[in-house]
Amino acid sequence: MAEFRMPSLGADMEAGTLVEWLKQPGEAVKHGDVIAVVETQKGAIEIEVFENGVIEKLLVPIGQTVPVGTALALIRSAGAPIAPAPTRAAAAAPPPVAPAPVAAAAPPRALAGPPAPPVGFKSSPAARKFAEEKGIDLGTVQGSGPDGAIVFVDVENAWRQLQAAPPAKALPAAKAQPKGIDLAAMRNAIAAAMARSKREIPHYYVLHTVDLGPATDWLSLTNATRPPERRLVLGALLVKAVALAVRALPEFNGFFRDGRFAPSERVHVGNAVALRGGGLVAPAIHDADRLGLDEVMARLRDLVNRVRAGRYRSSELTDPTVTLTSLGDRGVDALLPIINPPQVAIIAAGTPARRPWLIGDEVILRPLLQLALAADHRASDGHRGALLIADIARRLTEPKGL
Amino acid sequence: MTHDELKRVLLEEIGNIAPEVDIATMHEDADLREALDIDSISFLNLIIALRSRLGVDVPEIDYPKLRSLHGALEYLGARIRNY
Amino acid sequence: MNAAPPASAQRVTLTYRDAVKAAIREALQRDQRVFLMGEDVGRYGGCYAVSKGLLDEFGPERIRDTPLSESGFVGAGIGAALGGMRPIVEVMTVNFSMLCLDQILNSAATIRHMSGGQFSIPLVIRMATGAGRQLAAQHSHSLEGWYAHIPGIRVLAPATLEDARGMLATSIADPDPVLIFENVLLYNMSGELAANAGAVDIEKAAVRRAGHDISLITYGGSLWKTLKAAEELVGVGIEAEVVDLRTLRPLDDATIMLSLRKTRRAVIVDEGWKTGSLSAEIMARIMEQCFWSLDAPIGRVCTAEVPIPYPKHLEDAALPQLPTIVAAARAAVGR
Amino acid sequence: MTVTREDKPHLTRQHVLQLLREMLRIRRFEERSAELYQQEKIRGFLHLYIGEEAVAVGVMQALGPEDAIVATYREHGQALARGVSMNAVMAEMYGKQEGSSRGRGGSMHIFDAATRFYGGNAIVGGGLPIAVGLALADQMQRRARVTACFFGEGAVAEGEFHESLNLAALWRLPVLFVCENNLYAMGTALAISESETDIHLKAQSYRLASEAVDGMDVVAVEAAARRAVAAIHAGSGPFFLECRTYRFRAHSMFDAQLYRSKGEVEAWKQRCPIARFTAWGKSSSLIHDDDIAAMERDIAAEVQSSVYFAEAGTWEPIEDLCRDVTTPREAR
Repeated sequence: MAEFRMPSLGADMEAGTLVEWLKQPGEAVKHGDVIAVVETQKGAIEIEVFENGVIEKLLVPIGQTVPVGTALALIRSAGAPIAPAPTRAAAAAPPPVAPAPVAAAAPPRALAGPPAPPVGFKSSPAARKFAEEKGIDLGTVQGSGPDGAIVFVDVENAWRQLQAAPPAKALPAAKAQPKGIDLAAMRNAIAAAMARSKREIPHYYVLHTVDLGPATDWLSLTNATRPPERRLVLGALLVKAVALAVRALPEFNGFFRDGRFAPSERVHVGNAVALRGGGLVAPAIHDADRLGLDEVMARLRDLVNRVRAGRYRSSELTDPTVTLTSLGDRGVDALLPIINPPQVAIIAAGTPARRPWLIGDEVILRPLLQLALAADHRASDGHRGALLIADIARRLTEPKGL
Repeated sequence: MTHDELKRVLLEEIGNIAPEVDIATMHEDADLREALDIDSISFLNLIIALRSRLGVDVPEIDYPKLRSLHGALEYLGARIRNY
Repeated sequence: MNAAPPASAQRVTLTYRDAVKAAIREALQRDQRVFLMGEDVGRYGGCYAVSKGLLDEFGPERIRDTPLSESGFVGAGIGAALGGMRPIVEVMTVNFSMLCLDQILNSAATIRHMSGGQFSIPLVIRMATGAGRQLAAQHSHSLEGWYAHIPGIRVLAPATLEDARGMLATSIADPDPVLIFENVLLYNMSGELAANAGAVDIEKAAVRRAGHDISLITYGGSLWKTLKAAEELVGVGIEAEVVDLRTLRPLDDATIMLSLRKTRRAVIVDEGWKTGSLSAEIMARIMEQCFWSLDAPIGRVCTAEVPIPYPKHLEDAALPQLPTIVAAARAAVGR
Repeated sequence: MTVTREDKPHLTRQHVLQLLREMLRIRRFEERSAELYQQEKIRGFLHLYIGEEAVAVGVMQALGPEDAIVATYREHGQALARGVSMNAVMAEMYGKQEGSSRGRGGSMHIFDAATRFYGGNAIVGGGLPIAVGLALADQMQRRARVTACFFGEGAVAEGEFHESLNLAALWRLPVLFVCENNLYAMGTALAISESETDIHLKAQSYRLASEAVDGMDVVAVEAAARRAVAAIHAGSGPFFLECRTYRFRAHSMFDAQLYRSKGEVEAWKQRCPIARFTAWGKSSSLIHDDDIAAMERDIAAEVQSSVYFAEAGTWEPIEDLCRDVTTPREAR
């Protein structure tokens, strides 16, 4: 029997609140399946299971906040013997009653069970009133209160979710916020991480200008024959170029922890995504070095869309081995980024712009892009940094090889 | 489809990619990408959505024509059947 | 809210008993019309030693020992108040106050009304309340909720040193009868108080701890258990707000409802019995005023429906305790 | 006890006529009240004092305006004798806001600050501790005032009676306890409720100076009250005056009087304080028939005018329902 535990999704995470079980006891799960949604200070995050097996029991009820490392569920490994199913009577039996006034009785609520039937579910007055005001069907809301009752915050979350991903026919209300993202908490998290980075990491910076002509030409040509769904954006090329470059220069790919740098065998490129309304997160595209460009593009789009809806997976947030940040749509020339610890490098791209450029002896207008590398001097030196950024630039001039 | 219907669809789709923006008060000639603060991927999402709702395929080369609300309405209007 | 002393104020360490005594002494010094009357308040020094030493300072006329005639001396307090005095009458315990309930209910609380507003009764009645000292079933009850039922009187439950020190002066200034209930377990409670602490308001409930998950509403001796429970609840991720009622009549609905609208859940901790009680009254008001803001049924932690038994373990089991408060709060939040 | 000349009533023609007038006012007022009760103008309980007028009128002669009165639910007589206006008392019984207690009290709860009239207490024995407190306030503030506390013999069985007598005697407080012994606590005769029926002896056991007096003789009551008040002023502490009297009417309006015989009532009526005093006055040539006729005329007019006053009175608006429960903030 394996325990599925509250993962640590970030250096600053101490606890998480379980907001949704996506799998129920008896359901088969396999490595990589998303089985739960956890609320953190960075928002609601889908968490994956790393076992193959069958969910035996859910240990933590919805709505409960538990420290990192707390067992959330028991998973019976594939092939392990089946525990006797609890009888209905046993399941329904009240918890043993301790001498009433002196013992701290466990909170009397079912931990988990089959989905509540559509009629007869409990909902609080506050939840009902809010649901009525917002036109939300309580039957579609998962309860997190005592005995699984739907409480105010459940309806509020449902409403936020609707706001973040409105049905095609409805005009969304103004000032919508993605589900479960607490911008103030996120701001605090960013503040803590960046302050730590600037305090602890000796940054050095390497700047370089790239002629994007070959890349943009190639993109135009490629996209001209594709329907919009399959079109590529420059960001996808950048992800792939960075992934390949750090694979070649591994001192920029990995984590500096406990006083030493540990390079990563795999390349997970974190993409800084600004949230509408403020804040940002940098979830990863896993194994970006091994994905084709179309696949990178599909992952990138999916990631951006999910981030803006407030839903991303735990592993996407915790395990980028290097980060890419691009302000390419905001018209700035360049930016000098701050490393997201415990990573050791971050690459920033400015806005491609047509500027004079020397080719041979001729000055001609070319679309130019300014790249900046910020790297941890404890893990690498400027010379290697220069090699890295040159390598990225070279790969961008040969887009067919990406 | 009337001009008003087209405008409604366009505004809905813009609302989907920039839910917090009050589109009703947006100037018709404003630069959408500026006014809405959207990036290339969001813009691509808009192009994809317009294709599925209106059947209009906007090639990359025409993206600049959709820079303003006014321009987008004109561009899309000209390409919709039954308009 | 409590009048905060200036930040520069010097602080002194004292007990709740000392704070009450200091308040009485100050009242006696300030106003010649004030006198203290009750059983054993003088030569004995007060059943709970609150008035010890005051006889020597103020003499037997103003620190007036009475015979065991609760109705007689409480009625005399009413008459003296009518006659222009500002009496502080001490009734040894709330259980004994049943003997003068007639005077409190039928005279003190009614004369202003019966006289069409011609006569007010500026009377303060102090009494000890509460269990926890193995005094069994005739010295341990918490009947202040009964008094809170009665229009025409004000009912106070000072839980803190500030309130023990400051509520008396405001009560004496009040033109109508005020009953002050002092929980016996608080008399020995020691703490720091501004040397210049003085009168506090007797209108408002106080939020003693801010939180957003649940409102724990309490007063008097239960405040400290409830605050401890709130600290314990942090361990399970519950941030409880603790509301100290301070004034049991008239109830400060505004503060209670403000808290409820924020937390949407409440547990009431009251050392009285449940049936027909102050806790029931508060629940009813929450239903009346906050029903549509609620996320869970209101919980109650009260004294078991039994006369307070003598043996320690049974007395403890009868009373609201830390684990029961924590359990009730967790049940309401569902954690 | 030594009684000085000044403590005795001066039975001048003027004083005699005054005593008669005050007793007659009470009698005629209450007769009209009984009528108005049956017309449903007055509701609630109505306890009539008819037959006992000499007690209130006699005792009041000994009191000054600075003294205080605490009375019972049978207090129309005391209120009128004390000088509370008949209009205010009648309007109070009507429940009109022009009444002495804004109509909030009714027949049983007449209060009047101007004459230091502290009710109107309908808890048997409930007024005694309050009287003790009023006297305590006077003593502590060194004021030479007396608090007269009226109560029936039924109150003697209450604990508050004993507590109050003890406290008053213990602290030597200036209280004049006036026990109106009319022999029945509602329907329970003194003999079947008390082991010792000689009530003033109970007071003596608390070391109170006490005296029993014929409560049907206004002069005797006045004389006794003057002696008592003089003693109190002399600093000898409280005084207990038992006035032996009889109520001619039922306890309240709805009382079949099964507990006493018509013969007994008739026998007491022969001792009617008004009739006796009138006869004595006439025989002493202090009262003449035309005095009585003029007095009756005036009193009838006063009673009628109090009825007009009460009829013309106004009902307190319901919006004011909760006033006078506690002191309004702005009045503090």
